[in-house]
Amino acid sequence: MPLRLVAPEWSLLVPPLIVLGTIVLLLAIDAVSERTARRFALPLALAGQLLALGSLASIDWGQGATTFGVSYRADWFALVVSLIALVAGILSVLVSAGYTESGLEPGVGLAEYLALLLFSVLGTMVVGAAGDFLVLLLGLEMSAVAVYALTAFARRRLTSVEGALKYFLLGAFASAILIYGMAWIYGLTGSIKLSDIAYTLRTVVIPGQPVDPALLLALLLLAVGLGFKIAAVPFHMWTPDAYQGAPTPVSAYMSVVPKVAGFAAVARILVQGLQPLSDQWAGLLALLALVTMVYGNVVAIAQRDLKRMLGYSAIGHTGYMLAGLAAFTTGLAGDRSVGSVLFYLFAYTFMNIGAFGVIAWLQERGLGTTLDDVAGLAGRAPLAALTMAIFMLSLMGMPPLLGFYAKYYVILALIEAGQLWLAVAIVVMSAVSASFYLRVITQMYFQEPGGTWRPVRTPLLGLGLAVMAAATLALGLVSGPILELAQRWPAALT
Amino acid sequence: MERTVDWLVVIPLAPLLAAIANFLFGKWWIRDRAHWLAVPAVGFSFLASVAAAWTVLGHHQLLRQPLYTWISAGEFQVPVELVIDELTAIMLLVVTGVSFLVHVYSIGYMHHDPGYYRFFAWLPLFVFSMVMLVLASNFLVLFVFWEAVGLCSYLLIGFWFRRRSAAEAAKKAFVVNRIGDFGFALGIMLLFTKVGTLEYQAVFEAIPRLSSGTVTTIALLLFTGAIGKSAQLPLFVWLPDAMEGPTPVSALIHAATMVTAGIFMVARAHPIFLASPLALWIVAVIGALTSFVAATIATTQFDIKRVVAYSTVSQLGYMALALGVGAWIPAIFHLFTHAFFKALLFLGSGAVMHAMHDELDMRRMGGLKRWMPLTYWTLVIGAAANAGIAPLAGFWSKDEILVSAWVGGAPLLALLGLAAAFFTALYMFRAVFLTFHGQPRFDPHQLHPHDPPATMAVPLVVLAIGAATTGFLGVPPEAGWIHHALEPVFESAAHHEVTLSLTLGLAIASTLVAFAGLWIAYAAYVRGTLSPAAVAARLGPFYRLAANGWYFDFIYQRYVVRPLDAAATWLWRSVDVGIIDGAVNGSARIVASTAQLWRRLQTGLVANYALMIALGTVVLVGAYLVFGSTLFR
Amino acid sequence: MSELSATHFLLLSAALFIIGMVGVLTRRNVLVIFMCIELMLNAVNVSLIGFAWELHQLTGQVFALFVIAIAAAEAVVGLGIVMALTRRADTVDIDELRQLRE
Amino acid sequence: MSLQVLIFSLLAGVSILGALGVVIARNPVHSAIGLVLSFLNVAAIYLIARAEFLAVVQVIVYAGAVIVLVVFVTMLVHPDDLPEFHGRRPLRVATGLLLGGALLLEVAAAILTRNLSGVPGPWTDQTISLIGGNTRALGQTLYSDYMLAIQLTALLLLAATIGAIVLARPEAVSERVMAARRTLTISLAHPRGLDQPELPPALPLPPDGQVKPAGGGRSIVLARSASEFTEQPAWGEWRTP
Repeated sequence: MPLRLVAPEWSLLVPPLIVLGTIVLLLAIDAVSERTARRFALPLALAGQLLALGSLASIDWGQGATTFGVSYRADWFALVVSLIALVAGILSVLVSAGYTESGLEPGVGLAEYLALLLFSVLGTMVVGAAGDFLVLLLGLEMSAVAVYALTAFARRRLTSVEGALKYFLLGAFASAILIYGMAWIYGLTGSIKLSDIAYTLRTVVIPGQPVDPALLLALLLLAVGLGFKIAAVPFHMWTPDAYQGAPTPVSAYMSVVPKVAGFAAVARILVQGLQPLSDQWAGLLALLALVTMVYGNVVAIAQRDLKRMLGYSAIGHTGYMLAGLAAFTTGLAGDRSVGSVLFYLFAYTFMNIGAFGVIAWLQERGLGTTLDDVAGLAGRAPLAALTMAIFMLSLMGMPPLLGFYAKYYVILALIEAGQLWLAVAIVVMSAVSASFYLRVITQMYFQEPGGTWRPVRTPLLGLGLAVMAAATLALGLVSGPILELAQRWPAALT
Repeated sequence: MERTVDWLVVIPLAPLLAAIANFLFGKWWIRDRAHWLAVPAVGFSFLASVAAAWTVLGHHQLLRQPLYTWISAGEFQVPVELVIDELTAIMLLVVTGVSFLVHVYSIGYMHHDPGYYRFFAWLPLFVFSMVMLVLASNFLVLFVFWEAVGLCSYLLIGFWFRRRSAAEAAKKAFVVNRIGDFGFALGIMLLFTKVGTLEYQAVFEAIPRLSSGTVTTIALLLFTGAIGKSAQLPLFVWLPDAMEGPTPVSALIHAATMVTAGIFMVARAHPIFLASPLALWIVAVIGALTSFVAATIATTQFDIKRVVAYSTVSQLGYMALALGVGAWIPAIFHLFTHAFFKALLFLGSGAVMHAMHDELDMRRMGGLKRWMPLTYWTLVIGAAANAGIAPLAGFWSKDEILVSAWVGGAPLLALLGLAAAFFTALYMFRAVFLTFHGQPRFDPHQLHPHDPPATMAVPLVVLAIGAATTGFLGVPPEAGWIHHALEPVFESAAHHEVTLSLTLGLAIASTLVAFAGLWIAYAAYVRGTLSPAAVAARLGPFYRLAANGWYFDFIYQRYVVRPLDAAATWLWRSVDVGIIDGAVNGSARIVASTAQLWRRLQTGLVANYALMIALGTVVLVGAYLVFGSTLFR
Repeated sequence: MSELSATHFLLLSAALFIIGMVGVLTRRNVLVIFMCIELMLNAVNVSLIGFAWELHQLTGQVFALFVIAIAAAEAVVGLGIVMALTRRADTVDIDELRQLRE
Repeated sequence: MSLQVLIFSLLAGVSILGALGVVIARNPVHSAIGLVLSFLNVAAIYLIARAEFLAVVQVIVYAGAVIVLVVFVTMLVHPDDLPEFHGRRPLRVATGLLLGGALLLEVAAAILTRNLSGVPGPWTDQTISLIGGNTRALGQTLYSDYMLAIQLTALLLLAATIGAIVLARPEAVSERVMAARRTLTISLAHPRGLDQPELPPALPLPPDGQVKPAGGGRSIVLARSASEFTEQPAWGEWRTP
């Protein structure tokens, strides 16, 4: 049997290759001189990601073309995941920019920092386009490994290292479980290609009948591993610690992109590969969704540290998104479940990175991250307070902000799938979440300011915050096309 | 006849882009070059509007551009679509044209302001919102931009937010508008539940199927929105306070955007109002009362901008009166002419303020004619147009409204309007005489009043020409150009036969009344044969009533704001401090204590976190193996 | 069970995986926990090889190869974090790292 | 019981013993030795399953490189203190064992009742020997079907290396100096923070009583002790007192 070397379709890989090129350039200029790196790293990272974002338009995603066998799929799902990852990457770079601008950053390691960030974006894009377990796993790991290192980036501070260590140990533990599940699926179906797995399972699984225990074991091992990645209860416990410990721009980043990678993996593995088992996993996801949203939103009430509070609130949002996935029904032609989750992730990108961005903005002005630190912010910095208020209200799900539409589409998907109880749970939990989101606003607007205030100029961070606030305000009005794009997934995954 | 085109979007897009650019880059990069973007953008928008109006009005052809689907949720589809019919075309011309002039004027007026870029970010945003409001093809989009207009006005009235009064005025405008908007939103919701759609055309076709009670409720709720936005009785109180904003903003709010939105909306929804005689009657009464009340208040004011502001309220009352008696075309005609002379009056008083170093009190002016001839003559034209002196713009449109009211079965309201016309002439010329005639009541050695620079003067002249001539678009009455232009929109409206003698008679009457007002003003403030103080004393309570704005503000303050304030404070104390903060402190509230309990799970020990993961795995796998697999079957 | 079958491999794999897991759950030294995770990954490889052997495929072996690579990558970053930790805190006892909690 | 099963059981037994050694040994170095033992036996088991290349990789990469790395770090970290904190958490150990036992039962049940098997492939012993052995067959598969995975692995290792370098490299003097210069102007002479008057001054103010701001948006934070002077804030953040 001769060696079959088939030239891949490189044109499908242009966006990730641009990101990779940016990484290489970043490392190259860092090698040339540290001063050059300090000056050009940020613009380079921004430009590279913007270019990659633009290059998304160069591919005809509608064809669902594959390359490297079927390992890499350029379909609608991949497009939306890449889009969200790149937007989140760009916004995170803007949020990180504050550090260099305010003069707080030691100036060392900026290029490495950005390179790691881009590696994680790259990994997420790969997960979105993965056609087999191996590529998916490597993408997930690339995304995770880079974020482990980023979490510890403030290594002079012990909490940063502590958060990173917890994240890493548990992440590696969960990865082992995930890979074990993959190994089982491989053994039971004889393939690691998602399409083949779905094909084989369809011949084995009879709807409504109990299935082979080994298959269930495999499914649950996968669910646990993936549940960790997206921070679903009870696999969530790393989240608040890692978010609180990490440097704030990294918290902003890691609250979104690894979650995007996780949900992309969930969609690829469960919805595409294990679709014949949807009777089994849909119920599991619904259960996890309920537990997750209740836990996250309730415990967030008891927090005084904003980063930690946002960590718990992120768990709550995971619950909402899981609920959207639990609305999956094979019978429905216009199934909205994955589409609603993709839209939710898109909306979540702006409001959550924005909320962390405001905290970073405050830190650069010498404040801490607790509720007391935002007291009286409205008097000190009315625009920052307004921006934060917008993010908080949007996270709460206040119409007509972006967050409202996100929840609305998830609820719609649930109602159409007949899962009324989860829809009700989302509404109730949104009401609960109001208490801690509104508390931030109360603090900002009705309390007297305290602490030191150090005026610095952070134009790029300000620009990023303005963009995110504007998007949170206005994107709801143009949610139609984005939702339409997100709803094209069935062509990709089924 | 309608045509789908793809260039309509530039009309709103140009100002929007300018606004975004100025907002994003204004502070660091654009700074005092902000007008380089904003002014051409709005000008471009105006040119595009002219092009659109040319097609629409010239060929009676509907222009349409679908943009995208905003909400797509099963059956409920809300497309965002730009539609231009004759009514929209006229509105577009007014909005973009006047806005353009105001933008040009602002270059000079706002020069040196530290928030220059901010001003030129909000101003085009305002124009964008208003243009979108006018271009909307359904009630939901209309509502969204209705709100956006409110937000922009808030930003602009409170532009000098460091000044307490400005911040207060902005808040007042926002809150009062919110009351009206609440009714408006209710109306739209009711409409949707009854009709199932919000597209204009579909709604209007469905109206005959509804019961008269429903239609009346919907119409009145919609009109509540107009009461707020177009400053009708009893919600007009925000408009005079809105003078705290920079003068170009006042001009924009009063002449082109914002207040005309209410009138436009009622005209747009005229099939709904036509189906409810009761609602129409209420509109007419409120309109007539507003015009009279505001005119009397204006007569007693000394702040030049407030005089003009109350005059706006009064003129809006005329428009509402016209809407109420079913005179749709005269209402829009008056809106059209009013835009010119009101913008002129505001920009003129802005020029006076500019020259007088922000002095607003007319008692400290006088004799300015000598130093500011250009301002004087343009303002006289504006005042005369406002007062309804033939043959200037205001005369034709106002006269037509009075005639329509008379034949429309409301002669009493027409008489009220006539009385208001008397006061209009009185307060307008009172203002002109106090400002420009007589001896200077300030120290001319310290202040050196002068005509404004070219960027401010040119808009004044252009508007003065408009104020003088646009009335002829409606000549002859009932058959002028504007009547033919708007005919197709209001086809369904009934027509009353008007006799020539009636038209002539009312024209003569209103001219006489106007000259009477002018003469009294002349006697009192130029010749001095009539003492205003003596007249005020003789009128006693009536004077005080007018001077205090008919006590509307007082009543609101005492019976609405203060109780609400107390309630809010109580709510804040008990709910926020008691419950929400209490929750944090671990009080006995269930959720809070659950939160406190559950947070203990997070021990900070990695091993426990890993145990949790393992526990979850074991429990889930076990449960699934037992209940879901073939293991025990 | 008289002939060697994939079941043998799977049982060995399960045993190693769970020993590793118990190690992660009970040990306090970061480095030992780390070794236990390596043990778990190695156990997964045993499963993969067993399956590949049963199915007459090479895919399982390829997968195992990549799992080794992933384990190496995780080792590199993990040890980097441990280095940063010892430089700052002078301990590798995870029970002492609980500034972040509740 | 065939010979093959016997050999397998022997190797598996030693491998499990090694694994137990990892978990039980007090000294991490002993744990590492247990790990190597387990890995080597697993490598031998791979040979039974005709995965010769994997066996070699297992020995070289796993038992070789990774373990050396682990031991290396173990040695770097105060080797004397290491065993001290072993044990002392009986509840946790009990729970861990319980959970482990339960999961073992579940997995074993799944393994033993499994009657599902995947679609077999073409690589029987004959085809492999036809193509020239396991390594060659693996190489061909790897470089035809899994090209993307290989390239991604390279990137993954690159990312991991960058991360490790960033985290593990010592703080250069220039880094500390730059942190100090760019963030704060610290003086030993004055009480920390002029804006916190409640702190009693540790040292008298300079004669003119004035501290000049350093300009350029930098603020002055005054150190109370020498350790505060040397410890600059972490990357982009102020130390919370």
